[in-house]
Amino acid sequence: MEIELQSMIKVAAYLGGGMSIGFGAIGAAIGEGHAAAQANRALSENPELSGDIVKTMLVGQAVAESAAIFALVVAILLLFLQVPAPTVLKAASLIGAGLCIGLGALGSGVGSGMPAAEACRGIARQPQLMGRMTTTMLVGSAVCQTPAILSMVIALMLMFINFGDAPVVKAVALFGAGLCMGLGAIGSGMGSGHPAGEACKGLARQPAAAGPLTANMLVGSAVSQTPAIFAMVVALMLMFLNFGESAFNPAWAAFLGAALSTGLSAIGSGYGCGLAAGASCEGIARHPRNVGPLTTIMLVGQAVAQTPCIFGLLVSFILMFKAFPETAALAPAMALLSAGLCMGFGGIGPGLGNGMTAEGAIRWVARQSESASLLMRIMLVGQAVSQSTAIYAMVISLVLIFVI
Amino acid sequence: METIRDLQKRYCSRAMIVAIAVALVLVVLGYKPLARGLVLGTLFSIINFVLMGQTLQARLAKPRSRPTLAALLSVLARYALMAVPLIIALQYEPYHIVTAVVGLFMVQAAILFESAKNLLWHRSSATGIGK
Amino acid sequence: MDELGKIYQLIVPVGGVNLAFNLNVILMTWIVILLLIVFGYLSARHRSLLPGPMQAMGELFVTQFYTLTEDALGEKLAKTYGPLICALFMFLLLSNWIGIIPHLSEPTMDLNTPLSLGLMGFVLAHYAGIRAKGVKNYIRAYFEPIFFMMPLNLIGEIAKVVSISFRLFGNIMGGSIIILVVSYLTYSLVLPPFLNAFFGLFIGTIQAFVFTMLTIVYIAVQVE
Amino acid sequence: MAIEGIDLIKAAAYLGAGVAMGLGAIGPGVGEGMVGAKACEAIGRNPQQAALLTRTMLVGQAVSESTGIYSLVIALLLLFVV
Repeated sequence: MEIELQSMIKVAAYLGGGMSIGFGAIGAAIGEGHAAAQANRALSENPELSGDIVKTMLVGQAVAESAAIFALVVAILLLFLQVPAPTVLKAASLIGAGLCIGLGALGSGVGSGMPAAEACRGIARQPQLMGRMTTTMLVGSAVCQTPAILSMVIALMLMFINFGDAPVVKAVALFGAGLCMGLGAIGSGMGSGHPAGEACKGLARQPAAAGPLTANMLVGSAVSQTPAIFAMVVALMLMFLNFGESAFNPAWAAFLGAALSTGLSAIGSGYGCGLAAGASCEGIARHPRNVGPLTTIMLVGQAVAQTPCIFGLLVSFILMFKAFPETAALAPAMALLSAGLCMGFGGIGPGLGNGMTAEGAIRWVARQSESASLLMRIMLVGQAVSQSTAIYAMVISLVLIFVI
Repeated sequence: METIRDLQKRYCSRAMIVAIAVALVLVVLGYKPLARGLVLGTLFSIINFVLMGQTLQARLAKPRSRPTLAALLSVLARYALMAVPLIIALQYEPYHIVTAVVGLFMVQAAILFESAKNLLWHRSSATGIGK
Repeated sequence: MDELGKIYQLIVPVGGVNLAFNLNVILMTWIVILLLIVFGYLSARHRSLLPGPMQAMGELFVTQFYTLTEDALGEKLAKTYGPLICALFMFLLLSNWIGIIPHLSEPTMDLNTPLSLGLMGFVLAHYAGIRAKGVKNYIRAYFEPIFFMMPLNLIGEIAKVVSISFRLFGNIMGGSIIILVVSYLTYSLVLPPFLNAFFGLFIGTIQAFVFTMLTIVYIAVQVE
Repeated sequence: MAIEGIDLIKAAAYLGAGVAMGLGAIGPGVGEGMVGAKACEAIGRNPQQAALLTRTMLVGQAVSESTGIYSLVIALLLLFVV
């Protein structure tokens, strides 16, 4: 048994390391590819500025890559980690750690490609703004890294904290913690690229609005990162709550379901919030006088777009805190897993849709600020209807948990 | 007008100077493995940054290349190189892993520090890498 | 963390069926109603052309929501439903806000409150629809566009009640659980004031507004 | 763990219900969001027609919502009938 566990740990560590660097590199590559494509367009528009454009892209990419370097560090640590006392718990948490930082770096890598891309195009249009543009781009992509940093914190905790000899079901909870944080960071990482990109684009259009643009970008991306923070809360609870008495059979499904519920639903909400924040940055660049109504409607739209994620969090909490009686049958466990899956997937669409509606409304508040209150009302009604599908998913989840 | 080479030189030398200064302090305080790890990490961070500039220019020169695939290849190749200091630090005692990781982010830190300085002091277009 | 699932119940046996009353929610609902009555009394006590602060606030609420109702329902129906809509919004707003005071909790945190308010809106909307269109046209609306869509139209109507009440419940409940969990994790030191402001005040206001707007819209859809 | 026929069927039905409702909610959620975005755009262009446009938006959303309701029905059937 001793040798088997040892080899299981090795397999888990290699698997985790592979996923970590694999997803991380893909994210960095997509972001960089997007930036390179836009830089090429910028070069064809304004070939004599090739030096400036390449410099901007180089600096932007260097910062955008940090998420992937986090993934690399974790991957190498996983590959060469010496585990003194191998347990099933450790194996599960190593896979979870790899998944966590890999997926987190994927989102941040894709997201931070956007400011780099828009900055390259912006410099081609307004070369004299290079200093200001670079600063905005760098701040934007640094903010985009936050979800990846949160993922790295969770991944390192999963790797180095000794969870002792808790019952085997804790292994599922640890794997779930990594999964939840990783999935939850994707949407926020990609989403916060939008405000950063739009801020760079807007700077080229309206350099005088630099102050409000940067402020709005920071607020917008901070709110877009709330779903990632929800995912971190669930991950921390899965890691540190004492699940001593829970029986293995339904509990493993409950933990996995709790992780999937918040993690998946955070993807839609995070990206949706990012769309809303991006539209608001674009609007401020068009009409800097409308900062007040634009920020208000952005915050309202983001708050509603986050609701599916809050539903996901609710289902996760119920799954974690409700005590389920032990059974030998498969059906009750499947019902709990299915509840999490249902709420998780069900939250993606409405989160995204609410973000799109908010994007549309915000874009037109910028052009027509006198009908701001009318647009806000229509936006709320439209979002409420599109949210009802998330609510159906929540109802099915609650039926699966409480009735079945 | 600063060329790309100058830009790379500026950030690299800043990162190296900071790393060596911190390393010297650490050596004086008696933490030799920490100092060695930091310098090793910074060295590879700089190599990565220089290589990134080279591949970028090569890729931008021919516009018909598929950007994402080319980026993936360049990322993977450079990361294989970046893994070297980490492996060295994990395998050999004289290099400390934590400072090697810190060293890997030295160039990024130099870039971000400059932009943070610009943002705080609002010296809008007079500074930055445009000069 | 233990208080998460605790409910203070009063169980009354009536003819073999045990009726369970959630005392906490009833108490909080009465507190909200009392506060609203006091507010109503204070704002309408000295009515004058130059409004005092209380009267100004009351007038603000009333005119805002009266205009909203008028936009959606037209002048005649707004006279009937305007006061109700306005009262609904003020009740929900105060219910969602009351949780930021320590030791008090939102009545909307319990599914029964939003569900009964949603049912009220549902019944009201269909009553208004029957009055406006007549029974025949009202029933015919269920067989559109094709006759076999009837069961799905029915489910769609019921789904409206479910979605309007679960939305409010999920948001308020989720927010209060997040505050509870975060204050437990950080020993009530760091985030709760900010979180209270966000979930209690901000989300509470938005959700109260959404609930009220949807009630108006549901009535308007039935009337047309 | 003894897994028998009926248990397996129940388990599959529950999983199916969750997946049906979960994946089924993505389409209408995004679709209704697009409708809402376009309606906001139209009202921004032409605020006088707000009432008509709101009605059109609600009808459009109700139609695209029906696929979500189909998933809900299927999920409920899987839960309670199978």
